[in-house]
Amino acid sequence: MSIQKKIGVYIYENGKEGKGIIDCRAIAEYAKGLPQVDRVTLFSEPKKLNPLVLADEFKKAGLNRIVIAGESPGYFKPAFTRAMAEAGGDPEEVRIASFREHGVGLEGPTDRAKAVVACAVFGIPFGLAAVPGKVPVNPATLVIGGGVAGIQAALEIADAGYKVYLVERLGTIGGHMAMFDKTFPTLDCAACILTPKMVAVGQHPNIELMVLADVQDVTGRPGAYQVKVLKYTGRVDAKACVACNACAEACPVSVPSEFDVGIANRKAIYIPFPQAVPNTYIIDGANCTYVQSEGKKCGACMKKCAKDAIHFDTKDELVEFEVGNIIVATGYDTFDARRLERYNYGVLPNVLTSLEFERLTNASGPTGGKIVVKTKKLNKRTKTEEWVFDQENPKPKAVAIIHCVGSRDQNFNPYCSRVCCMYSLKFGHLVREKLPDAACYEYYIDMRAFGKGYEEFFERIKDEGVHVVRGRSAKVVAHGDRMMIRGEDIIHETLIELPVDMVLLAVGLQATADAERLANMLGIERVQDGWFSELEYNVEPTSTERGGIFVAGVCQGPKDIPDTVAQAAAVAAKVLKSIVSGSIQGSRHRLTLLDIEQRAMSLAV
Amino acid sequence: MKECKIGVYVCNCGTNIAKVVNVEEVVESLGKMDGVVVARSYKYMCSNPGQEMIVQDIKNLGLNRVVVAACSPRMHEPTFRKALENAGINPYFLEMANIREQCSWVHDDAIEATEKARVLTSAAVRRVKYHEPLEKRSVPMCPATLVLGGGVAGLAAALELGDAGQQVYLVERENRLGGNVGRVDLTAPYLDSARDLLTEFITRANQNPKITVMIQSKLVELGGYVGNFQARVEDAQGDIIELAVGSVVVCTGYKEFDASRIKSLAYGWLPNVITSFELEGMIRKGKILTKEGNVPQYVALIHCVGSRSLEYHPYCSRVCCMTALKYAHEIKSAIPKSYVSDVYIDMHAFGKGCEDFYRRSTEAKTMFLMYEKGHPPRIREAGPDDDCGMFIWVKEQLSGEEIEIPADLVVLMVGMEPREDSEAVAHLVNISRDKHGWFIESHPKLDPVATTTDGVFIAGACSSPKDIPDTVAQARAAAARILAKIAKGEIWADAVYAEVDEDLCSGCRVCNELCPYTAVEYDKVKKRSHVIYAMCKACGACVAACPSGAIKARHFTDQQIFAQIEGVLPWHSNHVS
Amino acid sequence: MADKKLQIALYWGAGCGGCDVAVLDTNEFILDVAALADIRLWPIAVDGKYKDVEHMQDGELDLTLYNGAVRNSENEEIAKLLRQKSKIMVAFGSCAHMGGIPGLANLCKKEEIFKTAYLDNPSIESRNQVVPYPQTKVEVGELEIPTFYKRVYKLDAIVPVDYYVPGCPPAPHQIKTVLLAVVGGKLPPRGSVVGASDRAVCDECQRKKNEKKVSKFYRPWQIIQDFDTCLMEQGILCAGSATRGGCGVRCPNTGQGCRGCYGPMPNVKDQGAKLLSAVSSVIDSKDPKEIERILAGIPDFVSMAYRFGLPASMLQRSFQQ
Amino acid sequence: MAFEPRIVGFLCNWCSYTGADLAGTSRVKYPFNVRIIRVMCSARIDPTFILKALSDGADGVLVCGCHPGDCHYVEGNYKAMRRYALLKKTLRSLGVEEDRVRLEWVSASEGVRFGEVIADMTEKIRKLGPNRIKAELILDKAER
Amino acid sequence: MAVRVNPKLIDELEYFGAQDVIKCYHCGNCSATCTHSDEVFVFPRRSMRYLQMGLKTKLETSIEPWLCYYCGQCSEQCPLGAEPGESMMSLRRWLISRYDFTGISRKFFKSTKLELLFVILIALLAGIGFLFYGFGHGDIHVYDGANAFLPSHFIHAFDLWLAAAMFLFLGMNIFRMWYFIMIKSGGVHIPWWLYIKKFYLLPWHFFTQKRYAECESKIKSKVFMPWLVHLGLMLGYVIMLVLVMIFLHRLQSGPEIDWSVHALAYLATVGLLIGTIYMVKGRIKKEQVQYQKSQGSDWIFLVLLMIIVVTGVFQHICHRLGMEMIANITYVIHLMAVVPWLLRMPFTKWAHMLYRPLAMYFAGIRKNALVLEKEGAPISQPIRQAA
Repeated sequence: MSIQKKIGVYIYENGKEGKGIIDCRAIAEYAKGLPQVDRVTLFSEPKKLNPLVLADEFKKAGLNRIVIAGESPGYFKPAFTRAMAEAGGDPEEVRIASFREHGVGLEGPTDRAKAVVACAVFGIPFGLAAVPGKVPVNPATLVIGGGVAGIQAALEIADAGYKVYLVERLGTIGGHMAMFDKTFPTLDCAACILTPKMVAVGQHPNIELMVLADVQDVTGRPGAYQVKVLKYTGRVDAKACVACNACAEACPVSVPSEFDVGIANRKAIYIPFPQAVPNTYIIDGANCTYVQSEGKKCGACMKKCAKDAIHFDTKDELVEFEVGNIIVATGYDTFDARRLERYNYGVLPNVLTSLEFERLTNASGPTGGKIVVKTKKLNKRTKTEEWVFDQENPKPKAVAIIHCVGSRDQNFNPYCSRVCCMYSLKFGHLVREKLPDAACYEYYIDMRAFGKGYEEFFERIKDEGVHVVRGRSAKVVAHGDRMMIRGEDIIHETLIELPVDMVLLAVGLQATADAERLANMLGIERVQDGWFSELEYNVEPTSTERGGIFVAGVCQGPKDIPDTVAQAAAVAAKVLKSIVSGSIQGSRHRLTLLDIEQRAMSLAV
Repeated sequence: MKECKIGVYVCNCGTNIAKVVNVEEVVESLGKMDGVVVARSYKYMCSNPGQEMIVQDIKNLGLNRVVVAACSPRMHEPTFRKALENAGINPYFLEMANIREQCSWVHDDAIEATEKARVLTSAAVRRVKYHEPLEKRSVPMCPATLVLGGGVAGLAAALELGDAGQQVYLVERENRLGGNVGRVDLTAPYLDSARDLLTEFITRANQNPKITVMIQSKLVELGGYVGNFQARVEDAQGDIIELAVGSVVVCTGYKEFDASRIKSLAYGWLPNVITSFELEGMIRKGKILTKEGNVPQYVALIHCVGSRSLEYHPYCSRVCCMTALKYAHEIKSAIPKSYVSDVYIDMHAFGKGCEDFYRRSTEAKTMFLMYEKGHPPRIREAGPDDDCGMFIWVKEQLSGEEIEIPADLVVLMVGMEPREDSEAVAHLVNISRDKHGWFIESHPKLDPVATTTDGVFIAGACSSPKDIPDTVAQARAAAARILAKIAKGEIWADAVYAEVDEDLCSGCRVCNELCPYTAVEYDKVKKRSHVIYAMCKACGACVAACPSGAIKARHFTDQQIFAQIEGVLPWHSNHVS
Repeated sequence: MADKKLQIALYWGAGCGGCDVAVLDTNEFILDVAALADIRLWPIAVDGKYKDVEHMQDGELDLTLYNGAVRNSENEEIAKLLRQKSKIMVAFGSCAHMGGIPGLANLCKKEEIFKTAYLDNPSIESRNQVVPYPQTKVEVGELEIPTFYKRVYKLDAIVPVDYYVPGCPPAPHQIKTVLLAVVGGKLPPRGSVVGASDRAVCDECQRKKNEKKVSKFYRPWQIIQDFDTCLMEQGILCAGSATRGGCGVRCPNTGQGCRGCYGPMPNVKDQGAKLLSAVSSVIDSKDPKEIERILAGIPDFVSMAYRFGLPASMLQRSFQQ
Repeated sequence: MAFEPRIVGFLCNWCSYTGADLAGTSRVKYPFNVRIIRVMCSARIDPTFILKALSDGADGVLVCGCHPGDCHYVEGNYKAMRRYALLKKTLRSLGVEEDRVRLEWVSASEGVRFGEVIADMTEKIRKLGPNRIKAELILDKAER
Repeated sequence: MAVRVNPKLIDELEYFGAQDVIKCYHCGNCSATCTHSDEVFVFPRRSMRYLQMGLKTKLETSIEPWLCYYCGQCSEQCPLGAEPGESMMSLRRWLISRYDFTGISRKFFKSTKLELLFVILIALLAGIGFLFYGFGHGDIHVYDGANAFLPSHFIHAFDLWLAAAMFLFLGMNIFRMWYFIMIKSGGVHIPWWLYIKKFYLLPWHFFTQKRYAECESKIKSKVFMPWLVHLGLMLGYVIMLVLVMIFLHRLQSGPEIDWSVHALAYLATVGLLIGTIYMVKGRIKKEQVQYQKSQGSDWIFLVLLMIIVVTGVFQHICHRLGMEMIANITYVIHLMAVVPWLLRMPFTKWAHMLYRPLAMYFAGIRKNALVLEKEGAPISQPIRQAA
């Protein structure tokens, strides 16, 4: 250091400290003890930060380096930078010590905060000083979640020649993407691009695929995690089953299909969808008469099976193994549209969520891809009237698509779900393509067509005759046989009430129901919105505080397929790096204040 | 040649094919063709049971040729090849007829579409008779990697590989690492320090013994092929350094749009109209001032300059909205008495934490004004009596009013565009560019970092605008591919390539110059040419050109194509006039 | 076979007769031929009538060397007759092999040919309005001359051919090879091209070959050529690369580009198309206009590419309306 | 029965075939008269193929490659362009109508344009009438 | 002609309660939710937009804020907590200050202290005045008749003067309101006869407050719904005003009850009492959106009203019971509240009692004028139909 530093530390107290999570006063005391620190100031009202007053302060005290510490001190930095400039100092010497960025809030938050401040005082990026030591790594990897992110990550690693355990909660891999009809903006068929990958996973010698399985427990350290996985039995011998469908035909139980999000039924013994991987039938114990009656009733499938592949006596199995890295790719749930009463989802039969529409318009869906409205049909078995999709049903004459359902709303999910605009445009295209006579209206707030080719897609959809209406519609009500949708067309300065036959709700994405359990089990953080936290927003978007545990895809935050795939591959890079180099970085939160402080000091000299 | 036993499989593709093409009719007609042992249809040939059907037929009926009439071979050729392999026959005994993308999806008339499907499939049957068993061959993989561009993407890729213990050459044109992020102070939406981020990356790169950083250097030539590239890099002294690398990651980034191209925005004419990068510089210096040296009272930010425009770039530059929100915050925070207006089209606050940042910005009383795409704002100088320097005219969309916004300083959020040298780089490393000049990935969804040239990857904003987290993810994705290849130690070259029949070659040397990959080598002693298979990409330019017919394009032989031509042209009686 | 003399016939179809002369080019070998064989038909040299041939038994002839293309009904009739009587039918010379120079007539219509030959030809009487008709009624009855076909055929378009001896004309050594092979009973597989190489002319050509880039085409007389360098590289069209060798590089050695009389390479279906492909491949330009300009240096490419092989090509003739 | 032209399309794998696939995935409707043969690059298209198609009765031959500058194999399309220039001259000498053989640049993103090219070409050839080559050659034989 | 946006206006509006309007990102939900929003008058979003942009002229000439009855549905459904209802409320406050040419209103809204000071000052002045008069002309032990402490003729005359002052201010304000809405805003030509044709709207809306009833989409109590309570309060007030202005001497006479006026007065009192209690309760409990944000001005209004009602009732009872001195003292207190309350009226939110029906009247005229202008064509096209 050429000139002697005179450092001023400004710590922002935002009330969170008061609850005892971070003790700002202790940090201030600590900062005072750091070399060359001239003064430490606590402040709590950022609105009152006046650069000119600060400049006076700097000038008087002769400060030539400023450290601003706090939750997100970057917010105050411009004021300090200006103050430094006004005081005639070097604005580059204004440094920030961000508690949020560097994961303060975990174990020993005050110590971590101190370390962050120390690094900023020494002028060393925290990431350089806080490097955990390396530990040996087990080359096997656990991937939790078999959606496109999990598939991609598993394939990348397995293709390099290393063992991957892929654990999927449902009976097939594929995740949400397998349910989609088309993908924006190229409109290629989702199944067409995903199924080869699914098949590749199913056939890969390095991938051990566990469907109907649940990670029960994870213990150990980075590089050597002991994993317990509970494999639920499907009660069908995969090797013997030839997928002849005789069992499903025989099964008398009919329940809503998960894959068709309830718009079609499946049997209690079923295959999730025709291209499922593994392509094996499953008995859903909760709905199977035989299982529920403990073998006293039914058993029709067992009798029909020519290959004796059905074994009701198989038990769930707990398997244990060790892995070096864990990739969390658990994806998302969609927003429950029932929570937004004004759209009458669940009340009006032809108000559909996006996933329901995906299945409806999908050639493998209940209507063979025809877009029709639901009509009332008598269910002969239960003698009740049900609203059902049927190929013969009339086609809608007008379809409304409402964006941002549950997203960008303080009352529900405040964040943007990132994909809805584009998939809604895709719906618009599908409606216009399949029903050229039908009118299609998109009610949106901001059209977020930000990716490669998206904006062009938006233009194309408009050219195809989809009406885009800026303004989120307020309500959907019954209107004779049809529905009435009321909204404001902001650009054309008018209120519009339109009779429509089908309303599609572009429901947002939200963290899965078991994300919390998973986070606790793995010891990783979640942000306020429920998504898993990344280690650093910019440069470590896929790592977590715990070494060897990574997040990929939507479980980290909403994203589209290309971004998910890129992230999944990025995680694979992290994993491969550790395997190829034979060691993995341990957990950052095992570092002590002293470790970081000393390292920062040595780097500063 | 062994007798041909052909199996024909026609896919319904759900209803994608079957709703237009009468699949059963095609099956029936094909079943009668010479050499066809079995013809079947199935709902989804690509599904496991569909593939299993083929496998079983091969095993049970002794098929030695398979024709699948389904979707585009670009989609499922690998799938069915794999099935053939599983059944124990050479995967190249497969031919696909594309009766979906080129038939059922583009035609409505069931009769004509069925006829076309039949003809296409029968042509495939004729062709498949001439198929030959082909084997893949491997070449060694050089574990070193060349990374072009020392921005965030290049650094992330280099660090990932370097930390894994692999040699990396990081080549940067400028005299410093960091690229465009090096000009940035804080990053949206959490206002983390971009400088700290870069310092960390650059320090780690410089300290890593496996990473050779070459600044003020550029790639001048790239020869060789995947796993075995020879790169010639010109360094700062003008010396040429030869590097042997196995992979190349292109991270050449972007450049900002030249705002002076849009006359109505008066950039370069009115002194206080500046670009976002100029403002970034002011913020870093702590001096947000007009050219006259005054502290501005009114600051306006104009979004989508050069982006989402019909005249300039139709695409969205993806990061400017958040950057603008960041500036709004920064200006307000540095000059608490200022009023910030933000003139936008749609607010693209789509990332994690971004909507929240947008909300914060509204709460800080940034005035958001929306203009219509295609009707950009106009800037004019204010009169002497006005309390501001300029006015921005906008047809405001949310109020429907034509308004004028007072401004002392106007910041143009310039979009991203490909660098001037992107065409040259594309040629050097042999990758394609889209109509805007961005590099094209091999598949936008499933392979966003690979290119059509094996061993050459793209990452970051050189393929399309993106923010730092997405850039870093892409850079690491490229590193993952490379690490996987390095872990295997060898590369399997495609079985499809050109080969010279030396008994027919007269050494006329017409072919040598034609090969873009210099894969056709002339042996001066033998006076014959031959093809280096690992370098050959099977384009067939030499094959078509060889006047002696001495070069054979494996899997695309003259015979095969002739058979296909004959197949697609059955002689109708009604055709003769 | 030694006890029985070889029975041979030579016929001159639509051609210049050069092939017949070429037989004589074998010099003293012709004496061996005479010793080895009975020449049963050779209109140019030996007296023999078609009637005699008609009276032969099928397969009585061991070998027929048919030169010239098939242009009229007489050519066809004799070709069929000789085929019937011969054990081995050889298409002798470029015309029989591929149509040859007469085949270029396929670029024109019969009427145009007649007009040129009988009406507009400066060497004939200017008022001549007569063109040949197959049948002419005269007082004594009907006169008949062979019908002039609409176009020229190569021999194997009319009758099955066993072997091909290419060349315009075939080199003497080829003739020897054929005859000796027949005599010796060491016949190559049917359908073979006999007496030629499997490689192109370039293989034998001693000129030095480099990678090719041509930005202007020249006729041989337009530049002073370098005799050590490949003609094509100098911009002189040479069919050598697309033509079977075996001729001894006769033309290129004299400074002319190979004319392609030996026909296409074994794997090639259309010699002209291949030459087209090769020639256009070496053009050094990416600008369509520039390319046009360069190509303008080739005044009549079709006659060059199909100089000897138009009837044997894919399209066989012109389809000008 | 109305004359329906039959067009053989030689498409390069990377741009034009993908473009044709895109026409499919975007459900662009175009006349069914084209039958596509995939080659890796337009430079693979040997003039022989075109002659073969014409002599086998194709009413039209379409050659499609990437736009100049976009070739997956760097400059394959330029090679095709040069060959096409000379082939055009040759075909003219052989009396084949101009519109029967056509070279078009169709990129992977031009699904719609691909459809338009096909529609346009089909219409032009429909006006031109059937390709007489094969018929004439048969007639030649019969007349002889 | 382009209008200049004014980023500073929002700062001013904050004093009137528009703190949250800045959060709005214009999803349009509020306008579509609002039952009163129609083809011509689309609100509250557009008004909020003008507010955000500081389009002062647009705002002061706009009628929409008066068409809102603050049922709170928009605020409940607002995804950002931008409080559209409160924004409209604050706009009404601001408009009152704009209509008031004296500038007093603006000062009141900007400073509750100032208003309070004013109220206290007036009350004290009134108190002193009344005491001075009372002691000068009568006996504190006499409430009614000759020698009464505050004889009804005096109060009556005072009332009339007060009313005249009040109506002078109000009249000026109403004129300004008319000028802003009907003239300054421009846009459509309004034939004079429309003023006559649509005049019925004024009493209709004044006495029924029909539009308030339309707001009730979610009724929690069948009796204590805001509309009914509000109507009761308003009618009670009007009846009381009429009684005081015209039948004051009969009101004050006693101690026997003169049912011809007192019956009405009791009814009015009940309405006033229930309304006041309901509102005070609402503002304390803050269950309903519209009562969640109270300004000082609102409280002053309620407290004064409370005092007036309670003292009114109390002095009435005392008078009837013969406790005339206490009745007189209470009466003075009562009047001390009444005077500032009445004088304050043209400058505070309370004036909406008149502005609202006027706004409905003007709105009716404008709508009709628009119809005329478009010659019977529907006022707005539903949406561009598919081509």
